[in-house]
Amino acid sequence: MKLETHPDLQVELGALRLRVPTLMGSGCYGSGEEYAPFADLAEIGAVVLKSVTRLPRLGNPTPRLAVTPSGLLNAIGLQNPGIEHYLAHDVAKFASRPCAVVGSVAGFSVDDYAYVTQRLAVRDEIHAIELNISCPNVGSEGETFACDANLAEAATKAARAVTAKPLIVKLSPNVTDIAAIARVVEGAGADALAVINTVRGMAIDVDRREPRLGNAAGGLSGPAIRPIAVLAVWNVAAAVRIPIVGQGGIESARDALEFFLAGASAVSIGTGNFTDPRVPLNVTSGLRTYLAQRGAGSLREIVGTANPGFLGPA
Amino acid sequence: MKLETHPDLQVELGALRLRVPTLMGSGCYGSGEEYAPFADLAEIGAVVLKSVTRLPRLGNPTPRLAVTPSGLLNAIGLQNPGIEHYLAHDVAKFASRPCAVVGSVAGFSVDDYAYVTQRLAVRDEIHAIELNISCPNVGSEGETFACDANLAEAATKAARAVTAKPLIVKLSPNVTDIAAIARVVEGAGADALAVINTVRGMAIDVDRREPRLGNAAGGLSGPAIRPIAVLAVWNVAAAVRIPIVGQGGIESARDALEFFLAGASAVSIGTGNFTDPRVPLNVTSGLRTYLAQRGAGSLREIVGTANPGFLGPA
Amino acid sequence: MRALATSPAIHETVVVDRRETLSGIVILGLYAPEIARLVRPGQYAMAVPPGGERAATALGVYEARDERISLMLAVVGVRTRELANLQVGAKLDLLAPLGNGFDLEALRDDVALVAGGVGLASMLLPAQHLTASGRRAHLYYGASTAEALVDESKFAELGIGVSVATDDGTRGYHGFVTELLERDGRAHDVLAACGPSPMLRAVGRIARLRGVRAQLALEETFACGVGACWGCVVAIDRSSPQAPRFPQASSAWDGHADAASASEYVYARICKEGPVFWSDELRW
Amino acid sequence: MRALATSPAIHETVVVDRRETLSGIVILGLYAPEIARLVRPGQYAMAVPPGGERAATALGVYEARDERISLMLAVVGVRTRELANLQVGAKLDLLAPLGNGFDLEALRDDVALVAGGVGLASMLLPAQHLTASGRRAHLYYGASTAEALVDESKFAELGIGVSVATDDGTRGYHGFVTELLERDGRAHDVLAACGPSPMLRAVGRIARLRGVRAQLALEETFACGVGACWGCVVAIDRSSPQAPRFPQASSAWDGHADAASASEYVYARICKEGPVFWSDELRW
Ligand SMILES: Cc1cc2nc3c(=O)[nH]c(=O)nc-3n(C[C@H](O)[C@H](O)[C@H](O)COP(=O)(O)OP(=O)(O)OC[C@H]3O[C@@H](n4cnc5c(N)ncnc54)[C@H](O)[C@@H]3O)c2cc1C
Ligand SMILES: Cc1cc2nc3c(=O)[nH]c(=O)nc-3n(C[C@H](O)[C@H](O)[C@H](O)COP(=O)(O)OP(=O)(O)OC[C@H]3O[C@@H](n4cnc5c(N)ncnc54)[C@H](O)[C@@H]3O)c2cc1C
Ligand SMILES: Cc1cc2nc3c(=O)[nH]c(=O)nc-3n(C[C@H](O)[C@H](O)[C@H](O)COP(=O)(O)O)c2cc1C
Ligand SMILES: Cc1cc2nc3c(=O)[nH]c(=O)nc-3n(C[C@H](O)[C@H](O)[C@H](O)COP(=O)(O)O)c2cc1C
Ligand code: FES
Ligand code: FES
Repeated sequence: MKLETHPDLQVELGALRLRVPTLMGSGCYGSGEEYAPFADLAEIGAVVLKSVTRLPRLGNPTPRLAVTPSGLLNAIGLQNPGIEHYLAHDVAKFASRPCAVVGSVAGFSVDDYAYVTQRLAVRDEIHAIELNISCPNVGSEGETFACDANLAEAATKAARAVTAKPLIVKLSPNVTDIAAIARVVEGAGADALAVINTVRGMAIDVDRREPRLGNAAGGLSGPAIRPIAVLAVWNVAAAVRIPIVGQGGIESARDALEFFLAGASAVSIGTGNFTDPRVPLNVTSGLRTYLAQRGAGSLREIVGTANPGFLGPA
Repeated sequence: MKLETHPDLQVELGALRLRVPTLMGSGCYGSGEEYAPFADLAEIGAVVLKSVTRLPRLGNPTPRLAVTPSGLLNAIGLQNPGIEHYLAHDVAKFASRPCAVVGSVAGFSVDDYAYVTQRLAVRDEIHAIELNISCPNVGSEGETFACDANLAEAATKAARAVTAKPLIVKLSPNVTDIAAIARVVEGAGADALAVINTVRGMAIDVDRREPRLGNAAGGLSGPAIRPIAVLAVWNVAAAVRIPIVGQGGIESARDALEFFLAGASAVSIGTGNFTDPRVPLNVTSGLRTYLAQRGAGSLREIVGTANPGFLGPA
Repeated sequence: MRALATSPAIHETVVVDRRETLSGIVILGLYAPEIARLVRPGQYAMAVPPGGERAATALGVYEARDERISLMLAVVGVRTRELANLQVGAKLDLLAPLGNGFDLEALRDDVALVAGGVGLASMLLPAQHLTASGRRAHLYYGASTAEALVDESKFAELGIGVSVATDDGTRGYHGFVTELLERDGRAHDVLAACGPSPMLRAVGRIARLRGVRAQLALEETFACGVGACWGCVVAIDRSSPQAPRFPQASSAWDGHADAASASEYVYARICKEGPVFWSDELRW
Repeated sequence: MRALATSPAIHETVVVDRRETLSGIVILGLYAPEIARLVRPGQYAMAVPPGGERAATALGVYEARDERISLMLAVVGVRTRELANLQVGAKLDLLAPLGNGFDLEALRDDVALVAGGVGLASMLLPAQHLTASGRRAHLYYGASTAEALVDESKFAELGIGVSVATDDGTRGYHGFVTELLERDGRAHDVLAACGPSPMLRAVGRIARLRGVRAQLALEETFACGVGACWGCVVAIDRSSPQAPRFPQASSAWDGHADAASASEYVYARICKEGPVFWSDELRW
């Protein structure tokens, strides 16, 4: 068995070791079982669960989705049953997943993040925590945690204090300087960064003369935002040493490679699953071919190699 | 002649009165003559000229363009002959344009903005000035004027001080809070705001393992960014009373209407011309039909009507 | 509706037939033996976009017979245009069959089938099933204009009566199909409908007034189509068997603060719990 | 090259013929009488994307005769795929004819035409022109593999000798077409080439070594195709007649500070000043 034909795709996000470097984006893959008829979950790295909050949330009014050129706008509004119901009814089922399971925590105060992280992280079914800090902070005029360095730091520190499990913090692109936020979050104890969450956007129905989403504004995802996401990874990779989970519009191995070459250690696929549930497997097989053709023994060898500023996971 | 079949499309941007509310985006329409074989310039509102700087600039190394999903990345790097050569050789020709002509000024210091604006604005061939403040300020670690409220204010004030001609300031979407910048720029004396310039982005050539653009990063334009631009207009329209020139991915009257309904008084078409030079005329004829079908006598009647927060030009 | 025991998968199909009507509706015939065998009336497919770069498109399975199925397409945006441009020989991958179709047992003796536009696509399989099991049905079918009325003959062939309406009066009743249904003397035990939301709401109102029940096949923008994204929801009675188990919750974005503010409804996924719902359980 | 007196416009054309080679190259025949009449060898067209949402695509005009032209397409990305999928009967709008073609007068007696891949598309009209005016020419034509070599016969019919090369040696010389050209004994007065940049650079080197000149038809990503965006540039000698008038300038993003730093080159637009340039004037 030649090494070149089986390049090593393993990746470590803090203590979270994944066989393959593909995570399924939070909110896009349910809890994994929804996609089980269409994709072999044993062949994906991890499913990031839909974000959960302290209290139950009905979610936003409808419509919650709008299709835009090469993109998708969504405003789901964190519909979820709240952490207690989740722990009591849902989490046990995740034990049977043949891939890693990353819990996603959302909140509206620093205390929310600490509380939900603590409650969720003690469960064995959950292998790592992703902090979705793109929610408005009710304490400061609705400012989003991810858009303010102090709030991002506080949420990260609060979560870090209550768990030793791998902690991924998900950054928002809707900021002037994402690298600055990344540095602060790294300093606050994050093990890895997810880059990027959706880009703020809106579509208007010109017949009804109102926004197409019930919530007016939403988050833009899909291939349309890929160039924005690649640059964000590029900039963050030159600012921090912790691993980056690149995401935004990945639909193929070539798309994923843009992120790896910019400095991501792993990638996440969200909207790509809505295009075709075979995207995650196409990505891993395409990565193997790419690496084999170049005689690379592992994915690690090429991470950040297009980015002169790449600092590299320590 | 029934009013409904000839709705009034006129718009005023400060003292700049346009028969139709379509401007051709800076850097995308040359000086107008390049598109004269393909579009009737008498049927467009204004051409915004390619940005000019104090000193001549060769522009960025190649490649300068990359196609992305429903988008275009560019990093032209302000190739231009500098204001003196421009005044001596180019400006006189603009007098023959059958539409309004807006000069675009770029700079790397507050002084640059003042100087170039002053030199250009005295010329009769130039009917208004657009301030492209998306350049890095060399005085402050390459920070972009449009991404810092103080710098944006200083550049606007400097330009305002040297001309009474209509002054449009073009904002960048690459900020945490575009409405806050808009407010400051309004206060500094701008007559109108152009919203938005391109979104920062990057594409990587995975075969050559380097960015596809010679300049590494570039600006994303085209339909991909339309939802980002519509939301930016929506937010700015709830923050200022001066008119807004909406732009980003407009290819049809329906696209343009999203901007008008969000609160833009006029629209600008850039990349849409690269798709089809007939886009500007399709936009105006589609607007007329839309208004006529709804019995609206003028475009003004529908501006901002989808946006409950719309303040409206004073 | 009740979950059906069909197991969905990704199927690679091929276009074997393509019809285009005067009004631009395209009917794609596909070689898809497994889907043809598995699909139940009211189920749908997600069509993987041949060019990538956008979410898959939800389409009702119109016909299913002899290893073939067909899809009926109205071009409304980029995704449906791309699909409508497919020619014979082109490949098309489908996630199918998806969703819970009509509750056919509950469609008892005399059924009013109500279709608006390409909502007709979800009505032929139920009609075949009803007539095959000896039940009576009548089709009320509305479209914008005469040209946009397609394939009524397929229903007539089944021995089903057809009444048509057009918005512009170019054929049949001049007005909405729901007005036609309202004015029509016939009494029906139950209604089954597919079409645009305003039409379905009207069908629900008519059912309430008549004291009968209606099964509505809803449409909404889908992203995943498999229940993963919670994007395609509709508000539904908390007590409905189709309602997701869910604790009382607040409805606002600032829901962190007032979970106590109970709501009578929850959001159910049209793609998963539906697409067919009993009208009297919807809170829309 | 010298500006030609053709006036470009937007032309509505229709696909009247479609050929697809084994290697996937598609040749679209179009009814386009005005373009057929106006186009000069080496000019190109910008194809308006039928589905919008992306910039137009630059394509050489391959054939032009009897009110028809043809385009030769290699599918490399979304835009070329969309165009290659067009079927007979489809409409296609073209901005044409664009650019300055080959300087045919300067292509004197014995011309080596060098084509790489679909660069061949820009070689047939020059070949026809040369033979029609009694000049000698020889085509050196390279492709990745035998299947990707298309339409050599059209050149042979003109009485032009053809030597081929394939990267994988499946036909003709095993290696690059420029190696074939180098090893070939024939002396030529002048070279004219179209193909990928590395090939064109090699042609330029060969010309320099042989002390002859070469006209290169360059390719680059285009956006406007009409000279408006300055996106498609190539560095060219300041003294070239094709160089835009331009004062001495700095090259860096911080060019505000050092306009004194003179440069020997300026950037010329491939779409406007080109696409054909003399190799000895390029600074790439
Ligand atoms: C279960 C189910 C079954 C279905 N079955 C069928 C079927 O059998 N046949 C069928 O044809 N369809 C069916 N549909 C509908 C079909 O899925 C949608 O029509 C399709 O997804 C639309 O995708 P699109 O990209 O073409 O249009 P989109 O771009 O998503 O546009 C959708 C709507 O938005 C409008 N729109 C787009 N842009 C704007 C704008 N700027 N301002 C205002 N409005 C705008 C369009 O006009 C259109 O009405 C079904 C849907 C569901 C959920
Ligand atoms: C004057 C002129 C004449 C021309 N004549 C012809 C002609 O006659 N026939 C013809 O077929 N072509 C011709 N071309 C080339 C043609 O215009 C281009 O091939 C076309 O524009 C490509 O567009 P696209 O959207 O299909 O590909 P794009 O998406 O623009 O891709 C272009 C290139 O980038 C590569 N690429 C895309 N994504 C990535 C990625 N993530 N990483 C690395 N690489 C990537 C593609 O593989 C491809 O090689 C001509 C060009 C010019 C300038
Ligand atoms: C429908 C939808 C729902 C999402 N919900 C969440 C969520 O609950 N929590 C979160 O952190 N990100 C959420 N996201 C963001 C994705 O996880 C992902 O970061 C983003 O969409 C960019 O990647 P993509 O283009 O591959 O989808 C959601 C995205 C979509 C499209
Ligand atoms: C090739 C290209 C060059 C541009 N050059 C300039 C410029 O010199 N000055 C400027 O203010 N904006 C410039 N822009 C931005 C456009 O004017 C416009 O604001 C932006 O592209 C968004 O609109 P669009 O999607 O319609 O193109 C440029 C855009 C493109 C695509
Ligand atoms: S479309 Fe995703 S849950 Fe229904
Ligand atoms: S492509 Fe725009 S100047 Fe050449």
